[in-house]
Amino acid sequence: MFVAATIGILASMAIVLVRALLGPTVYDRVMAVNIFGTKTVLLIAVLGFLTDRPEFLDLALVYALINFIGTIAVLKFFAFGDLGLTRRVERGPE
Amino acid sequence: MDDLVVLRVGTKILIPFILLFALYVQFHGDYGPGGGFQAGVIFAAAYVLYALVFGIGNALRVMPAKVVYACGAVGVMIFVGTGFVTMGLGGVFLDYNVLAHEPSHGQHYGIIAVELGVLVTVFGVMVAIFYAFAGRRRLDP
Amino acid sequence: MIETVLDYASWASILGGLFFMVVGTIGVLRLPDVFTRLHAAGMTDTMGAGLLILGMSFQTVVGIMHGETSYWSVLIRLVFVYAFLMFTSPISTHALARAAIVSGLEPWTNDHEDDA
Amino acid sequence: MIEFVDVALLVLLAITGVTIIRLRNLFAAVMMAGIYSLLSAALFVVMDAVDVAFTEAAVGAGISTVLMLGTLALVGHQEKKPRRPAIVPLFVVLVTGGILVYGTSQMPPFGHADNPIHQHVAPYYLEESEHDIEIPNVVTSVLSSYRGYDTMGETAVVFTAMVGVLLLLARGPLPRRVLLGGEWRTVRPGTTREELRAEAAHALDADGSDGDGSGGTTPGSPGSEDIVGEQGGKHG
Repeated sequence: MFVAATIGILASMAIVLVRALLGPTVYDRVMAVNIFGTKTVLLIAVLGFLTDRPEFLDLALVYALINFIGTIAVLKFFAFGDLGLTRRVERGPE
Repeated sequence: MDDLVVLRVGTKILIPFILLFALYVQFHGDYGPGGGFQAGVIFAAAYVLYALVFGIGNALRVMPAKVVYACGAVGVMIFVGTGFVTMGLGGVFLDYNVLAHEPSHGQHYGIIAVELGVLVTVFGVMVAIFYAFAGRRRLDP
Repeated sequence: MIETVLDYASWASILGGLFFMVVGTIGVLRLPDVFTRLHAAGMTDTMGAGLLILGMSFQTVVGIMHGETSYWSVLIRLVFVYAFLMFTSPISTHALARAAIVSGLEPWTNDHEDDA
Repeated sequence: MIEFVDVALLVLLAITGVTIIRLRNLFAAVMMAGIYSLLSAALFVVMDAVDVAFTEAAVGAGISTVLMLGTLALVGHQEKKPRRPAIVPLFVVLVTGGILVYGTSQMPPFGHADNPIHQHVAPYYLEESEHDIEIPNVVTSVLSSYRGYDTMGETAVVFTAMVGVLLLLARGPLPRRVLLGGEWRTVRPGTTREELRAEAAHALDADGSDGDGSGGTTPGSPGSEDIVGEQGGKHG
């Protein structure tokens, strides 16, 4: 059963990777990274069960908790052109 | 980012969990995967998340750049200081056995102190690098 | 008896989760623009991940019934993983759609295309 | 089954790596690097190196994307096309790669029990850490206790990395006197770089970045929040 789950997750990882390679816009790639993160969480969990040592779920927890920080950084990057600002600042007279 | 309510509320809810998880990683490092470095990076990630969503100005008000730089140095000092304490107690440098009556307890204390030093250094360094990158506006258009 | 039921339930959940995951992924590959693809991605995040984790939780319950006490911590972690995924995945989807809108990407519509 | 997972992950990893090289859009390359990090973390889990995987997960998911995006905000996100194909670097890379591949033929087989790495101190650590240190995770006991000196050096290296980045990038407090528009002038405490730059724009065509660079990491004057220069948003 977990073999089937592993193969299924790996196959969908490959499909998502194709989307990341094709991705006409950068947002497709960001989304691909996002889905890839979820799939890695699941793959790590399933692999733990497959090898009969499901104690490695801490790793899945890390990804589940902090994998979205990158996406928020992307939003800041595009919305404000800078990671530090909270509102768009026009360029100074220069 | 005043109009992004979803981000602000979600971040507010999640940051305590991330910090708590970092502490878990730090103190569970003796029993499972994890340790000072990973915990420091997760701490820094939580802080960077705060800075991203609420603006680096607020983040600097929470923890000014000087404090962050100091963190980077203090961690190394904790690590080296542990070594000197063990020397003062009659052992060799970083020989934790002398820290308590029972050698294995001494090892526990020593490892906790050392990992704390690593955590503080890594947190300080990661946040300092983030400040350095994010606080620097591009000069040429 | 109840272990057999749990085993079958876990089979069913994992297969259902795989179904949703693969379908969502194919949607990510084939749908026409970012926003529609985000919709498909959300399906893998909620139903796919949720059902897979549910199936694994059934397995841990079976393990606990067999007397493996260490599986309690696994069960707790699975619940936490699911809870955090439920929190972070909508946030990141929101952030991503927002970034795409802000940068001026037009959502795809079916108005002036007859073949699609 | 594990071998299959290994091979599948490695194939995906190779595809991702080649794509990162071929992409000219640096932003897309950063995103592919995120996928690379996820894949390698999964690979470390398959190979039982859970502590390494944990580090990769924490750094790759939490920090590295943010830092790379910060870099892109500074340098722009399109790589320039090379003017001519790089023949000599290709030759060097091919020769080095060939030597490395040849070298692997002499290496002991992966995971074999008689390998030199399993012969000297590793058995001692594995067997004795149980009652020397009395904590279950051998990785932690090796890192912090048996190899404490190494970890101390690594911590110092991390600290040195911070010092290096700050020397290169950080904008510390403004120095007391700056060269502005061709003349030295004393800076009032609390002046931001943007104000100075606006003044410089009124003066000669000197670029207002004269005040940067010096100052370094020394804290001391009250201007250190001007690393951001966003308070008040006076450009609006």
